[in-house]
Amino acid sequence: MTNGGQVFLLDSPITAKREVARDMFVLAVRAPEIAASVRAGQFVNIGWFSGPLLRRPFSVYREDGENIEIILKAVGEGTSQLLAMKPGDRLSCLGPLGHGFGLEAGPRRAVLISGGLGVAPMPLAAGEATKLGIHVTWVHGARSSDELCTESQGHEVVWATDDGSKGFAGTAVAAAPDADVVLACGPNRMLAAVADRWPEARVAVETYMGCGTGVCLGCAVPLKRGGYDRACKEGPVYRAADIDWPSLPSHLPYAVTA
Amino acid sequence: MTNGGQVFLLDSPITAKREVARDMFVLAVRAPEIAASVRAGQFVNIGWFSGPLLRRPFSVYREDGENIEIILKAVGEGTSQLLAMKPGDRLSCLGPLGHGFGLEAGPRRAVLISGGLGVAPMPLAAGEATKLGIHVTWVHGARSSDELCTESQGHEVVWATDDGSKGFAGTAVAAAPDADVVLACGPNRMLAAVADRWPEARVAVETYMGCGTGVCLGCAVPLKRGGYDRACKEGPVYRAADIDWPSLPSHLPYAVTA
Amino acid sequence: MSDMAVAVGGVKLRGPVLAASGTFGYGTELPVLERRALAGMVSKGIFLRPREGTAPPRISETPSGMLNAIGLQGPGVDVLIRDYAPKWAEWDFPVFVNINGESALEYGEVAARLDGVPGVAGFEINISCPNVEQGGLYFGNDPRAAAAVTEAVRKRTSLPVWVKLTPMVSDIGVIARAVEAAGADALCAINTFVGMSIDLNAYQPRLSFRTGGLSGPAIRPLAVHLAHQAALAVRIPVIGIGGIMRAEDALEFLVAGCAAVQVGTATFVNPRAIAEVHDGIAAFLEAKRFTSLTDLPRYLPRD
Amino acid sequence: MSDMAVAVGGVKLRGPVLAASGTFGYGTELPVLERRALAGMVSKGIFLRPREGTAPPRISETPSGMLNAIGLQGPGVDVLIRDYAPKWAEWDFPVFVNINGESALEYGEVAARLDGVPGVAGFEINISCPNVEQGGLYFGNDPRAAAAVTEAVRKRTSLPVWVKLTPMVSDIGVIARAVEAAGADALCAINTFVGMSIDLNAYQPRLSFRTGGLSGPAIRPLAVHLAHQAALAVRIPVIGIGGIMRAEDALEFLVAGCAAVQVGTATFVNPRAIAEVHDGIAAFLEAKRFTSLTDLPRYLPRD
Ligand SMILES: Cc1cc2nc3c(=O)[nH]c(=O)nc-3n(C[C@H](O)[C@H](O)[C@H](O)COP(=O)(O)OP(=O)(O)OC[C@H]3O[C@@H](n4cnc5c(N)ncnc54)[C@H](O)[C@@H]3O)c2cc1C
Ligand SMILES: Cc1cc2nc3c(=O)[nH]c(=O)nc-3n(C[C@H](O)[C@H](O)[C@H](O)COP(=O)(O)OP(=O)(O)OC[C@H]3O[C@@H](n4cnc5c(N)ncnc54)[C@H](O)[C@@H]3O)c2cc1C
Ligand SMILES: Cc1cc2nc3c(=O)[nH]c(=O)nc-3n(C[C@H](O)[C@H](O)[C@H](O)COP(=O)(O)O)c2cc1C
Ligand SMILES: Cc1cc2nc3c(=O)[nH]c(=O)nc-3n(C[C@H](O)[C@H](O)[C@H](O)COP(=O)(O)O)c2cc1C
Ligand code: FES
Ligand code: FES
Repeated sequence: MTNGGQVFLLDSPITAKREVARDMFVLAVRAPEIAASVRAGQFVNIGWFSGPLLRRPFSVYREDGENIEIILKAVGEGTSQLLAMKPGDRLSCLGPLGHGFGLEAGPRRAVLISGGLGVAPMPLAAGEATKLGIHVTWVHGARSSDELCTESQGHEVVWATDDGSKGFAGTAVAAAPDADVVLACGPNRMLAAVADRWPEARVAVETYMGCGTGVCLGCAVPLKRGGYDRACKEGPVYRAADIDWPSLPSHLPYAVTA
Repeated sequence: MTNGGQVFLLDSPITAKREVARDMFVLAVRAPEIAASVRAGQFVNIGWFSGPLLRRPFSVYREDGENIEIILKAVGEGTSQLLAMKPGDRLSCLGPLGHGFGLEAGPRRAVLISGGLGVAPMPLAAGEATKLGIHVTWVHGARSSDELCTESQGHEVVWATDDGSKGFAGTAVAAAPDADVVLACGPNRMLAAVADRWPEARVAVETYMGCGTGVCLGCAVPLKRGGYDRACKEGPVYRAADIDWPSLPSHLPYAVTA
Repeated sequence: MSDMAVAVGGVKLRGPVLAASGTFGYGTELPVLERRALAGMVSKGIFLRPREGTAPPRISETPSGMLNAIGLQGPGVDVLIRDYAPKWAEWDFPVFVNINGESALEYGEVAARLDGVPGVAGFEINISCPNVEQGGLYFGNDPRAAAAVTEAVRKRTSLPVWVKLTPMVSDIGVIARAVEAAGADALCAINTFVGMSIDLNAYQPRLSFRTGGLSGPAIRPLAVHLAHQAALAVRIPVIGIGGIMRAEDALEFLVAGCAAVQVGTATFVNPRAIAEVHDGIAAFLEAKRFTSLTDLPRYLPRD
Repeated sequence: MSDMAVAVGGVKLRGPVLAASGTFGYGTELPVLERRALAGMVSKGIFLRPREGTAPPRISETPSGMLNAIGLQGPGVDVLIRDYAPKWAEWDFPVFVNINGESALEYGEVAARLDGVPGVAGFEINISCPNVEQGGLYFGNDPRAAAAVTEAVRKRTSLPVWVKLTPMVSDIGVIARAVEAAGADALCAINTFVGMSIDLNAYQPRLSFRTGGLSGPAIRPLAVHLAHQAALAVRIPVIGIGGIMRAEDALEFLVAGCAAVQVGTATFVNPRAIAEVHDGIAAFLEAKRFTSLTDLPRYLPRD
């Protein structure tokens, strides 16, 4: 997959900010080294001056060779502070971290399933898949149309909303067709449903993280075979069937509001 | 004096910022209620979102009926954060607090002596004295001319620099003439020298403050008659002869860099 | 509006949020205060006789906290009775006096003098004082000494007696049970933790007293744990204290098993902190559709 | 350049800044690390046998701190010897193994297995473990139990033995003296404080283990005080730990009487923290014109 690559610690100015759905924003930061090496599903761990003690992990949403983007909502102290910042303000970016989706040539059709902020790793995934000649169907769900980030990529795009206000009325999982490869990101509860239907799906899970670098063992992901993996090192992308879903906390704020 | 007046807790936007000497800045914040009632020598206790735990006390430097100004240098965490802020950012201002110089009609000549950032309460003092028909000589000292804030007021202004790069070569205390009333603000060490020469001088002292409102007893000022006063309530202006100078800490950062 | 009243250790309070000792003076100092939300206050710690307190510097800021070494500066019991109690008698919330002594006898004596004085609603015994009789060790560290002080006060008053625990113990449950058995009506958990901070210019502690008590949000997770342990150990109510800045912080203590809370350092930062904490708890109860604070779920697994 | 070398508890270190146990893994994980400044590391706490650790959530952020309940997850001594020790043997700084057990015997057994293994420079005994033989109370709270563990390890190895103290005691000096007498070469002060944080949606603790250890800048003033008390109590060196983020923080511990320091949580925030602390201490010594770290004034009034 994508581990073992070089990790960078960069002092990155915010270069742009845009709203992509109600209360949902994309921040761009200058981080050329990370932009050049990041793979879909990897994350950056972000800290800032007079911020909270711990860094905050964010999937890389997009990159343009010079900047990387992250997508977020204000759900707590850290995200609120981040969204109060302006272009020019500086963030400390550590990354790219973790194993990504690890896409390789071979499969013919990929389905990307995302719920809410689970959209985060999908633009990179759609891009990588397309480059590998894989046909991409991206199914993206949210509670309602105004919460749906409609920046999209891929050969086919399917929208799903819980309230039916846009596209399919129901969850992204219910709206998704079958495919050779299924990639998913969203609330852990949604990922558990993905695991039921596609045990071989590659899912990006969410955990609390202390370090993001593999040393604290705080990001424990319970495994079906027993014991725990580190989401920041062995994850955050897992084979859906490998996770002991009932033991994985599903109430994280990102997940809940996703 | 000026105690017993009403105190306000205001959410105040920064309205302006200017550099008045090397690394020394004046911040203006909108605080009409405080501007309307503040007396020379009183202070405001300032806090802000994601700032340090405790508020920071600042003398009111000037007011224009709508805004109040404070003058500061980055000497520690709080002042560094304050000076990183921009117009539009909001501060929580609690004030006016403490007893001011308590100028009243009567004396003919006043000498205002300030060292470094001890300039802070003097513009208001000069203004009040002038209105009361008192002749004002303001003697202001600093280490060197580039550290000297030359915004001045009063009938006569005397500059003093330790290195002689502007005005009198020596301390402000040495440069000061005698007068009916002496007001002084600056490093506690300087104030001790003022007390030696003019026991009746009114001096604004500096202490660490926990609350600024009289409840924590953290701002203890040792008195000649024994025991302690609260700088935030009975002070910060004292009759010079009342203070037990050797017991008053003189190493506070503001004082040291003043 | 949900019912915010609570009954704590012999008194009925109009709400769950009190002002902590040493952070609210004698209730007369604070500007811009909103008294309507104040369920009660605990006055600055008092000794029998006047005390000057320690030399400055007395406070020092730390990450999310502050150290203080005020040295229990105060005018002594007689001045308290003369100058403050008459004011307290006019207020619509109860005032508890935080009492201190260098011996169990002295604690008892302070209580006896204040017993029956109009304006004094009850006592909070501060057992974080050094026990001069037993070589300066703290009353609060030793279950027998803590019980002895409690009994000494209990014998001299019929007013409610609360005991304020120190966190500097290896098992707070032991002390909690000892003072409960000795007649305490409620426990207050906790007082400050001893800390030190060094001035790198002077190569010595920043505080003239060398050490100081750490308060503020930094200690909150420790305080929640200790208040919870105390609540598990006894049947009398526990009042939670330590680092409460917002309603959510107070709710952590309440869910952890406390009957009420005290707000300390937050008042320095925001003189309206108590009102905001009170209003925030009320809003939380409304949002969760609890008709009364007593309906709030408590996490008290006695296993 | 000032001389930064220190001699601590049986070893000569190239500088005063070590990596704390549980915050540096086995030394192989961290990216963007600068090893040149690392005086040594203490590996993640190990038991005789593999341990799964606790269920998530395992960590929770608090004001200027974090709670953790990892549950000493680890592969056990045999895997440590097979997979990590050979790597350590190649490094230019010493690796200490943080050892744990449920009985004094088990601690001794872990030390015996590791004694003489190339790559293992010495031991740090973690006495914050529950003493299963004596009903789950912590070894670190009881001077006899702490001494028993120290002796058990001392008997089974000739490598340096450091003992890491818990802060959850009423008098750290008593424990410090007990383990010094039992043969410890140095003390490490301190481990985390027990804390709790409540999830207001679930009405239960945020951590699955209920409580966790508090680390980070929040505890620094408490840690400086306890390390200072330990240094006053014993003649062996004390290694200060707790909330060190910057060089100034480390210097507080050094002035307070510590011979060296360990950096923990800061590494999570900044993988280069140890190098920055090291360089900052060196810069401080230069600025103050001390030719060696041993010239730094210490505040250790033994009165
Ligand atoms: C691999 C990974 C990728 C992520 N990608 C994104 C993304 O692209 N967009 C996005 O909005 N969010 C993402 N998150 C979640 C994001 O880190 C959290 O939204 C954020 O940490 C919440 O922080 P807060 O300070 O606003 O909330 P707070 O509630 O203030 O956080 C308090 C504490 O909880 C921790 N915490 C809270 N929620 C989470 C969480 N969900 N995950 C990890 N730690 C948490 C924080 O680190 C902090 O320690 C990702 C998380 C992980 C693990
Ligand atoms: C009545 C009064 C009026 C003041 N007026 C001014 C002014 O007009 N301009 C100005 O620049 N400064 C003034 N000061 C000092 C100003 O409050 C300090 O410069 C400031 O607190 C330093 O804060 P910091 O966060 O930058 O430093 P830090 O070193 O980060 O502060 C750390 C801690 O020390 C306390 N502290 C540090 N220095 C002081 C200090 N000198 N006084 C009180 N507390 C301190 C802080 O409150 C905080 O608790 C005044 C102080 C007082 C008491
Ligand atoms: C400046 C100051 C003075 C205090 N004085 C007393 C006191 O006299 N008696 C007492 O029992 N507790 C005293 N305390 C402790 C507080 O009542 C409270 O227990 C502690 O500060 C923790 O709460 P907090 O974090 O909300 O401040 C004092 C605390 C501070 C900060
Ligand atoms: C996630 C985590 C895991 C830890 N694991 C151990 C451990 O296995 N053994 C041990 O003795 N201390 C352990 N500690 C305690 C640290 O070594 C250190 O004593 C403590 O965190 C205080 O230092 P700090 O504030 O610099 O982190 C751990 C701390 C953290 C945060
Ligand atoms: S977040 Fe620390 S090991 Fe994964
Ligand atoms: S600063 Fe609190 S009493 Fe003066």
